[in-house]
Amino acid sequence: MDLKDIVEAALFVAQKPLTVADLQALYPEGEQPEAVDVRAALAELTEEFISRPIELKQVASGYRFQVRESLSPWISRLFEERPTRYTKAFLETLAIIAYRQPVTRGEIEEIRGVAVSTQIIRNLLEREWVQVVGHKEVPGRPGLYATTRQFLDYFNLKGLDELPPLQTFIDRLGPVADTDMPVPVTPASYHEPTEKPEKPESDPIIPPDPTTAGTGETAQPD
Amino acid sequence: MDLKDIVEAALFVAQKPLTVADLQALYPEGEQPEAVDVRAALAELTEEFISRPIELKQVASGYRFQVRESLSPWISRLFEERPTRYTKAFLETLAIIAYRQPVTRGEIEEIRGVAVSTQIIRNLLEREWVQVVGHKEVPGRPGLYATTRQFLDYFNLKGLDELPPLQTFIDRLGPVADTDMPVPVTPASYHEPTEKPEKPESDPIIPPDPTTAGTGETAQPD
Amino acid sequence: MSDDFEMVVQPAIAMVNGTPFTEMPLDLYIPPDALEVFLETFEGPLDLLLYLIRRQNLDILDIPIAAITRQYIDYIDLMTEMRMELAAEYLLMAAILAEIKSRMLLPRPENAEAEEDDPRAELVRRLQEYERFKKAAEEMDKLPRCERDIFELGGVDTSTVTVRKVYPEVDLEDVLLAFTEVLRRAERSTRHRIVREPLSVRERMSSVLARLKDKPLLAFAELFNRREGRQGALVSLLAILELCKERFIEIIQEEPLGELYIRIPDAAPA
Repeated sequence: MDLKDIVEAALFVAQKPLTVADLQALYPEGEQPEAVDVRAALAELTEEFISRPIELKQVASGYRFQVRESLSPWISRLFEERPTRYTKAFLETLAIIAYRQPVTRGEIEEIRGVAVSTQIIRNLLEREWVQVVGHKEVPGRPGLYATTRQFLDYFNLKGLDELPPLQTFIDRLGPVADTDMPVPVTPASYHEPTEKPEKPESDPIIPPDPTTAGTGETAQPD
Repeated sequence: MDLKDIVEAALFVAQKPLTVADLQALYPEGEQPEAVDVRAALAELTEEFISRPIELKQVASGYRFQVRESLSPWISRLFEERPTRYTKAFLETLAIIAYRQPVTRGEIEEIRGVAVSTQIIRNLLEREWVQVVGHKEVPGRPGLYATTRQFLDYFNLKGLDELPPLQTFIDRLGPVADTDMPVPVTPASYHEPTEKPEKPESDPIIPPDPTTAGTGETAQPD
Repeated sequence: MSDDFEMVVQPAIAMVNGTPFTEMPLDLYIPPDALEVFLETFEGPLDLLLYLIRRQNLDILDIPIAAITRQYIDYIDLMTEMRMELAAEYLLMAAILAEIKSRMLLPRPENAEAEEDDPRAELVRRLQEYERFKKAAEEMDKLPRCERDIFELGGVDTSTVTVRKVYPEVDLEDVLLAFTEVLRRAERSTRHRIVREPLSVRERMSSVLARLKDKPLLAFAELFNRREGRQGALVSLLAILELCKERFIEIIQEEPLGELYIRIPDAAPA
């Protein structure tokens, strides 16, 4: 049986993304194909489906077939329920965890200026978009939240570096904005290797100040 | 957007077979394609997938994609669960049924001194090592469990009498058998030599019997 | 300065006491009736301040702090019936603004270092930080996502696939060890009666019962197999007697000297 056919069938059947290792494991031990051959089959399949309404896509936790975005107006009619709309509070909390992870609830509240409801945290944990990756060694040992592969899969991303870059638009406060905001680091350790989100091309808040430019001074806000 | 593409995507996404009417309903009212066109699209798709590992099939309740049967050996591995080890409770229950059959659940519980979970009984029945051979004519008519031919086959026994006789165990218990576990005599013919589960370093409650001494009946340190 | 970040304001935000509430307030003063609406519209005091900065060109460095603070304090009574927790955060913001104002009024030494002590700097930093994530959340909401823009496959049927169930491997030795353990426990607790019957009898008991499942009435003679010889006959007889004793079966004879049958007893004796 052709490796490509087996890979194709498995990806169609699995209800979740499959890794190269998952695909190798379709064969009995001792007969498993090389990873490089599985990758070649995946590349070939991607090519073969290029003109079809479904595409082979690599997301954070592996490869999956998915319907092309352009078909969503029709396909969404298959489902009675409207897709969930997330509240601003939910999305802001998620965004802070995604860009600033690992982060405590207190730190999220500090940034948002309001309390984060327990319900939001619970929803994020239940959806498995967010997990507790450790505890901060401060009194109370608050949990440190980070995003998961499922989060990336849901948003069709391979890694955190595919998130839109952080940017800011406050400009008229320039004269007082004398401390350079550090560009948040998005630690890659919880996911596939990723890089930092790109720093916005021109960070308009920061006035070109000859005294601080080039010093690389980054004030850690917490 | 091409009707065929929409039909294809919908069939891949839907969790059940779709009828021609279902497929027409993907379009807003007034824009729905004719049934004959949907059928033509389905025919075309069937053709296009003819050489792929999945096929478009018409079943009683509509159309659906399904995996070709020939791929079953590989695809089935996606669904296999990794076997876990059986618990001690499971093995004890099995042993009691083997030696004391036909036996009711209540009797097993009496011998073990603890309740027997329904899950264990279910697993034994599912594995077809145990069957219900009748019911005890007492209130509740409890099922009488006995081992099966499959049980004997699995352990490579011709009959139950090839199991070590009960007497062996009783003798090994000895009068003061309340500290260490005796090593049961397990004639090598019943099984491949394998690692034994850990046992106490110093076990021999069994008085050194000159007739068996030196015949391999030595406590092996693991 | 760009307008691309303008907040979307619906024609009527809410009805307050029957009057459409169409305009966001022009300053930090919030009409008491609209307070609840406000608390729900904005994600907090930082969000509100950002809005005012954008919308009203409000110079946060020159807010009429005294008036605002007075208005906020007036809310305290009203807020007890509302979401006190959230309202408290707005009050805190008012306090921060008041503090900034008061510090701004103090004379400041005219040297460069003092710039870092600008009381507004911290607030501005927080506003910038918040805005980054507010914007990021909006961007994230626009990302194509499952269930809305992209759909995972759910429809490929697998009924043709037969799943082989994988069972754990067991050593006979483990079963025997388990049995020893059972016996040891039984010995230790009560003087449990351990019957020393040959296993072949127990096995035969099982098989007799199994046969009765298929055929409810068995002739006594059917239970003996000539080929098993004497030994076999004895095992069968012992099995039948044991089954009878334990009331698993009953032996019946329809007429004197007639053929013996065994069957499952009709009903459970009380």
